[in-house]
Amino acid sequence: MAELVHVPIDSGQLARAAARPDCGAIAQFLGTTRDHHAGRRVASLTYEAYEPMALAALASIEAEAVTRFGVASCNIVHRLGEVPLAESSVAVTVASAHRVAAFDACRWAMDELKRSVPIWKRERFEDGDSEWVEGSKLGAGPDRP
Amino acid sequence: MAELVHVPIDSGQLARAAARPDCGAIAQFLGTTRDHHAGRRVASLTYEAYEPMALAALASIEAEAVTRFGVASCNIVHRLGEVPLAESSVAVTVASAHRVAAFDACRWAMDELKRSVPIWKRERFEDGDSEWVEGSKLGAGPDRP
Amino acid sequence: MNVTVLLFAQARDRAGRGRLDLDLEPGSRVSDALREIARAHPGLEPLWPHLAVAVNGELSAPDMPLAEGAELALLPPVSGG
Amino acid sequence: MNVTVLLFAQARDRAGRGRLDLDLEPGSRVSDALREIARAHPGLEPLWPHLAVAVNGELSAPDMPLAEGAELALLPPVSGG
Repeated sequence: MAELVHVPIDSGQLARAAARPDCGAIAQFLGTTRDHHAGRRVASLTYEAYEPMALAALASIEAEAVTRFGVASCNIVHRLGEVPLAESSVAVTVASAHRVAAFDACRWAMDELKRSVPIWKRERFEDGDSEWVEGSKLGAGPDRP
Repeated sequence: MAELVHVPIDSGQLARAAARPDCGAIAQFLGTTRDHHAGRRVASLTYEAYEPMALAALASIEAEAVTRFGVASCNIVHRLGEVPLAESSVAVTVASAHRVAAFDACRWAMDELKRSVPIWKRERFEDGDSEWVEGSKLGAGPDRP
Repeated sequence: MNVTVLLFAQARDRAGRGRLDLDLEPGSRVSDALREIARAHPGLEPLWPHLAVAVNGELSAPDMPLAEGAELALLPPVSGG
Repeated sequence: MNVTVLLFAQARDRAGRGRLDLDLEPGSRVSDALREIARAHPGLEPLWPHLAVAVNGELSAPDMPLAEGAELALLPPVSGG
């Protein structure tokens, strides 16, 4: 089940939870925070979400990954708040009988997450500045009021 | 660095070891032992290797993954001996600046591993029988003597 | 008719707050709420073309009617992951 | 000339042992060693078409000359992962 957490993500625990005796493959993706972006040095990153809507969107990606790729399970955990450099901001864990479907579903879920879940990332640069990362517009937007 | 181990694989530790502040993506694949194969119930699995040659083959896959896909690192750990059901027999961990290369390299390394590394899997079935799993012939074989 | 507005990320920064309470005419639609918000918070101006709007957690079109107690959210382009 | 032979998986099962020590004529090649092994272990018969052979950890062709102390390995189709 999709989760938003404010503590470090334990990817090993997520893999153990996904393991099933009828499955031969677990594909896991971890998005980790980077120390540079567009040529600038990043000091730290902070994530925020519209939590109820983000959870529903993540759950819907999990469910669609299962039906679309025929995998056994898909689990998404996103961290919120400040995430120190090189730690995981997101983990997508897919269990499947076979590895091709596991990879395909994991990759698709990550693409969907970036496109359709109300979560925002703010980078604080070493020069003290901070900026929201340019993202993807959700669905169809409102007309200019 | 490639490893052959006789203890459970700690995938979380491998992911933490792969994390780098200049990378945004870790793709990890875990091969887990399955309770069925070709319609029969499997009770347990055992792996053996020609260890020095297997280590060299794994190291060569790691190195080629890095050059071929431009990822930051590729690490492969394979477990030997008996592996209880639903535990990991192999972990491939790839760190990269971006996620597409991480996924591609991880998948390629796993395909190569199955094709070119002298490791063998024996399934013991619930009916007491056991069998070496049919595999891939390494390189070009010898003529019939 | 009371409507709560939640603002996230750049929208919150530009408005200077993460939550607004609007008192709208009965029968108001999403577009009426947005016009109110734009009037009260001109700093949002450059962001409007990039915003998505959700009502009670679902993406919504401007002509959607609002009900008493609705939760409207201004959602800048997303960048999770 | 002494050559060690390692047998893995089905090859070990069929030969009944994981290691053989061969004493070959000087100048022997991989194919000479394989002929010796096949003579001593007829149980390997059905497996030969499927075996790869390594010498000192490298896949080798049948006409490769062997040196004193070489380690030859009989490698059935691999199934790691």
